[in-house]
Amino acid sequence: MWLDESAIQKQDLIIDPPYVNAAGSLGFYPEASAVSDWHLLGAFITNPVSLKARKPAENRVCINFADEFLLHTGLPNPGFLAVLKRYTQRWVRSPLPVIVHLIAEDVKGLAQMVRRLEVCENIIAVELGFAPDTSADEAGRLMDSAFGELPIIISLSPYQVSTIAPVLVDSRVSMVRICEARGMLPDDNGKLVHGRLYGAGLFPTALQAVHELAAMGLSVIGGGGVYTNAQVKALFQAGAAAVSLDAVLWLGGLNLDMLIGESIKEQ
Amino acid sequence: MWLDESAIQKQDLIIDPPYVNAAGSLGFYPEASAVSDWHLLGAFITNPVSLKARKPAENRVCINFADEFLLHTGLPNPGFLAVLKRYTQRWVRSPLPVIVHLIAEDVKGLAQMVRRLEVCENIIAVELGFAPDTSADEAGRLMDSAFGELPIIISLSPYQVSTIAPVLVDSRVSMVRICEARGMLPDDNGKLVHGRLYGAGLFPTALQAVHELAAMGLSVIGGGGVYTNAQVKALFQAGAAAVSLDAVLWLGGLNLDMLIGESIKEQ
Amino acid sequence: MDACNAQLIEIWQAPEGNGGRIRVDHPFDIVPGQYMLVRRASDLSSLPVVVFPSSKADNGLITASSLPVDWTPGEQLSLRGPLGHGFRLPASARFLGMAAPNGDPSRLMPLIDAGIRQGAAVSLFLGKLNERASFFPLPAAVEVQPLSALPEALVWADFLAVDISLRSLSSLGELLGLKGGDQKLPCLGQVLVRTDMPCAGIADCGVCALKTRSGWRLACKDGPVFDLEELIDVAG
Amino acid sequence: MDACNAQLIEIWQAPEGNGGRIRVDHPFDIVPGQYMLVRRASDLSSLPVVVFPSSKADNGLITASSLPVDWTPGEQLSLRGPLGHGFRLPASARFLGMAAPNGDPSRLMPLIDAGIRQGAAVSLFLGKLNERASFFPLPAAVEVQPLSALPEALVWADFLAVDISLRSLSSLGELLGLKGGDQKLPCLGQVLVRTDMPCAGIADCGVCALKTRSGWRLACKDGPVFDLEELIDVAG
Ligand SMILES: Cc1cc2nc3c(=O)[nH]c(=O)nc-3n(C[C@H](O)[C@H](O)[C@H](O)COP(=O)(O)OP(=O)(O)OC[C@H]3O[C@@H](n4cnc5c(N)ncnc54)[C@H](O)[C@@H]3O)c2cc1C
Ligand SMILES: Cc1cc2nc3c(=O)[nH]c(=O)nc-3n(C[C@H](O)[C@H](O)[C@H](O)COP(=O)(O)OP(=O)(O)OC[C@H]3O[C@@H](n4cnc5c(N)ncnc54)[C@H](O)[C@@H]3O)c2cc1C
Ligand SMILES: Cc1cc2nc3c(=O)[nH]c(=O)nc-3n(C[C@H](O)[C@H](O)[C@H](O)COP(=O)(O)O)c2cc1C
Ligand SMILES: Cc1cc2nc3c(=O)[nH]c(=O)nc-3n(C[C@H](O)[C@H](O)[C@H](O)COP(=O)(O)O)c2cc1C
Ligand code: FES
Ligand code: FES
Repeated sequence: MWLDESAIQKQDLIIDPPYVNAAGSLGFYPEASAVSDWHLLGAFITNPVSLKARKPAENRVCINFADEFLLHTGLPNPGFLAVLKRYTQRWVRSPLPVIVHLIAEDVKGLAQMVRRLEVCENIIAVELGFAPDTSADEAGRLMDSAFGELPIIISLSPYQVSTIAPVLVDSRVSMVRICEARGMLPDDNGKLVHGRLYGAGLFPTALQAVHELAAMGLSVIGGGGVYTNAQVKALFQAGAAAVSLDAVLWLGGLNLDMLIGESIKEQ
Repeated sequence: MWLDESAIQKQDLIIDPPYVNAAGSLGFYPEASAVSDWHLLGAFITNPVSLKARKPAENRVCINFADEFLLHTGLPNPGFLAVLKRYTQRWVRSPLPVIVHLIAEDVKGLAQMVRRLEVCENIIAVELGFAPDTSADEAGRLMDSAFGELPIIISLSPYQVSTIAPVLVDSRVSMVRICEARGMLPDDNGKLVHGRLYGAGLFPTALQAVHELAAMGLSVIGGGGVYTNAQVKALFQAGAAAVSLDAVLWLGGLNLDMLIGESIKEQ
Repeated sequence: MDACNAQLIEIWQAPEGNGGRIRVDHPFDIVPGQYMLVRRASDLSSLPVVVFPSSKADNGLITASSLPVDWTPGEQLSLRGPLGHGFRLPASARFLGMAAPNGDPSRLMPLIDAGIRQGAAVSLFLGKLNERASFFPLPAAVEVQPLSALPEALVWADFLAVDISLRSLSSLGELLGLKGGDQKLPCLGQVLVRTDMPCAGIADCGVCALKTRSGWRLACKDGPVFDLEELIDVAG
Repeated sequence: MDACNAQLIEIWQAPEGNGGRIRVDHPFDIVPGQYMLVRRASDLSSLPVVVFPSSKADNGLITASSLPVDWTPGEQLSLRGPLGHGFRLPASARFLGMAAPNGDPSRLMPLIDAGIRQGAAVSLFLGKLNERASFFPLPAAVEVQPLSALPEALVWADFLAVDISLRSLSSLGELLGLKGGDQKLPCLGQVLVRTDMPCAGIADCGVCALKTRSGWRLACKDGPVFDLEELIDVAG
């Protein structure tokens, strides 16, 4: 029996400099005004894109709490084809290589989207996001349908690590990215709302997750609540291959060089 | 074939008033000076106890970060028999019924400890804690060895919910308690340290975990970063049967009545 | 102006949050209805706060009542803006109606001032009138009325400005006294839609999204001020 | 005293953190080496800060350099203590040696003052002497020497007080110039062990645990001051 090498080979994916924005942090394409020093990032990750359009969640909201905030949006997006139509040309002209984040709902839809992206210019990888309660088996099937010409990144919230990470070891997945944890808070009216969490308070669990994944031999993009250069360093020390930035990019007047420049120089 | 009823029956456990301290927050017995209004709590949970003595971790430390702090202690305790010797009489005289938290390491040792506690006075339940990477199968075996005359509470960090909670549904476990999440931070010298997390920043993920467990039909003691009456209310709203307090008990000069009294009155 | 330094000089309590006076180190022009993002320079990770100036002070601005209660005078701030699209008050407007259902007219104040400057008669319709009216100092020329009087008044107004929360937007028709089928607008007008704006457009996060006659729009980028007719038959 | 209100009146920068003057609303007595827990009244969830008074001021205390850098004068504080066991200075002691390896003598200041009051000669051995000596104002009667001079000086001292971190405790023997086998103590003495004390004894959390000749002890409850002989052959 002949061993089919491509079936187990990880596709190389190098992010250089080793910094990206988190999916959902900078929109669907690198808009010139959002960041002044694009050259400090190694790739641009798009907002999550689903096959069909998703409307904003009925009870969309941002709730501040302690050093964190919860965002409940429903991941609105115009759907895959509309996204392609609006942004393909902008991706081609992007100052950075582009990674498209796909909401992995079903095997067939996902495969369709990935095949279509393989023929787009300046796209270096596809990132997959799973629903919070996705099982390891489901995740495995979804991943399998996505493998093809483009390297695959899997985004996992810290809570999905114990369930899904074991499937990724010895798979063809190129990288894993730690994305936002999920949580729940009462809104102004006392109604409980679930959503994604942002802010410095998320960092310790993210760092722990990065450490675990790196120890499993996976190539990890670490992030979650990163606001200082000391945090960036700790992520690399925990074994991260690259670092992702999220809500820090919304602070305005940000000096990216101060945040990540020092670490770059030291490498 | 006769159905052995006791084999599937949950043992009733009522915590009234529905408040407890988290394991590790108030030591091994209710010391008079620690809390002035013990009558507001429905039970006292001991520090984690292991079969053999555990020394303090070599690099024990408390690291502050954002609205949180990480505690790495190694769960020091003098071992089960020494604990019994020192505290049995204090448990008998305790102003509150006592729940002993056992570090569940192996089936045999755990069974021994539980059998021994069954003959102690004023103990209303045993709480089990698992190592961070315990699988569902292991957890199930440990639980099985603990069932007997005392109701069993399982403590799970929010990260253990997706792995272990499914085993608890339709089991004889009486309650589940959400305990501290784990995380990692650099210490003063930049060395990465893992440990348990405390502080308000942990609340949103704890609340989400409570909601998930309650939706599975489990009876949940919710807690993690609770500092205000509004948080207590949100936990009950998410379906908690009782609420646990942790580092808020370390603030000193605390008026427990302000924190939980209002919720008690409303019930 | 990208981001500039500022300082919180003075604060006062207002029913919906603290108001304050901010000294800004940089000259700037802001249209009524545009917003600024403000944060404490010392805060590691808090989101910026959305601030609508209620008037311009010497070297700075007076904010509508939206400052966090733990900000104290003297704090160093970082300020960004102006952002978004503000009101376009027709130069010909002579009878202006202004409505603040939550009883706080401060976001409309710069527009009220502009109306008075161009010689228009200004009527202000306030929710919670009894509790709030005495709180906010208003120019003597402004006639204050309860919110319930708004529908009748719209007959004579030639421009209407409303400050309303995204959550209440669906009751905009009711507020103007439009019945179910009756979609005819009483007059021209614009609506300032108040909502969380965590990313202020940087991420297209969608928290501030609202449905308009032309489809989904973002308050942070396409608003926060929208034409009344864009909202009325969607929301009404 | 259980918990009482206090106010931060003044702060100053010190090499290892800010020092400050705190006004306390309640009379209290504190032995050198005992500690207080202080937190900002406005903080929701931060752990209290461990504070060792360096001297008593009118109606309050001067803290050793351990205040968080974001605390500003005027803050309302909540204060608890005194806690733990302080130094017991023998009334007969005439020659005192004091050692602060980290170069900050402020935790030893109340003991230095007490020594001078009872007519003893006080020598202070400071780490980082060149960088630090000029920073902390010391009574003229105190003789300041480099830390490396400590072993020789111990010959004449009749009481030794050391302020050392838990982390450095294992090098205590080396500090006193004791060789591997040589366990004979040069003189009587006590050691203030600095460590995190998150639960201050409420939880027996064990962060502050240290091994003594009599077994594991907690700095928060059984210390933070321990007899030298309890630590020396364990740590030395
Ligand atoms: C199948 C699936 C795939 C996902 N893939 C990604 C991903 O690729 N990247 C990513 O960042 N997040 C993904 N998520 C979503 C993620 O787990 C969180 O839901 C997300 O972070 C959005 O948080 P939110 O609270 O803003 O919105 P949501 O949690 O999405 O809430 C919006 C509302 O839509 C509902 N909803 C969510 N997903 C669906 C769905 N597929 N069909 C119908 N209703 C739905 C929710 O119950 C909620 O009421 C996925 C979710 C699902 C269900
Ligand atoms: C088998 C097992 C059972 C546990 N049960 C509980 C429990 O009942 N309740 C609870 O709150 N926490 C329990 N935990 C521990 C928990 O998951 C965390 O480790 C704990 O919260 C302590 O955090 P820490 O950082 O202070 O100390 P730890 O994480 O315990 O760190 C102390 C050091 O001891 C090591 N260590 C930890 N456990 C063991 C062990 N069993 N044998 C040898 N070395 C060990 C660690 O690697 C670390 O270096 C258990 C851990 C293990 C391994
Ligand atoms: C359709 C509508 C009608 C209202 N009518 C009145 C009113 O007659 N009197 C009043 O005091 N407030 C009135 N209000 C204001 C409400 O009492 C409430 O304060 C306001 O909507 C604040 O909500 P917000 O969170 O949307 O800003 C009205 C609000 C709406 C949306
Ligand atoms: C055994 C020992 C010997 C030391 N010798 C000196 C010394 O000779 N000169 C000096 O400036 N500091 C000396 N130090 C102080 C160290 O430079 C260091 O500042 C101090 O241990 C601070 O550490 P801490 O974190 O334990 O407080 C010594 C410290 C120890 C523990
Ligand atoms: S605030 Fe995020 S899109 Fe408007
Ligand atoms: S500080 Fe927790 S036991 Fe001493």
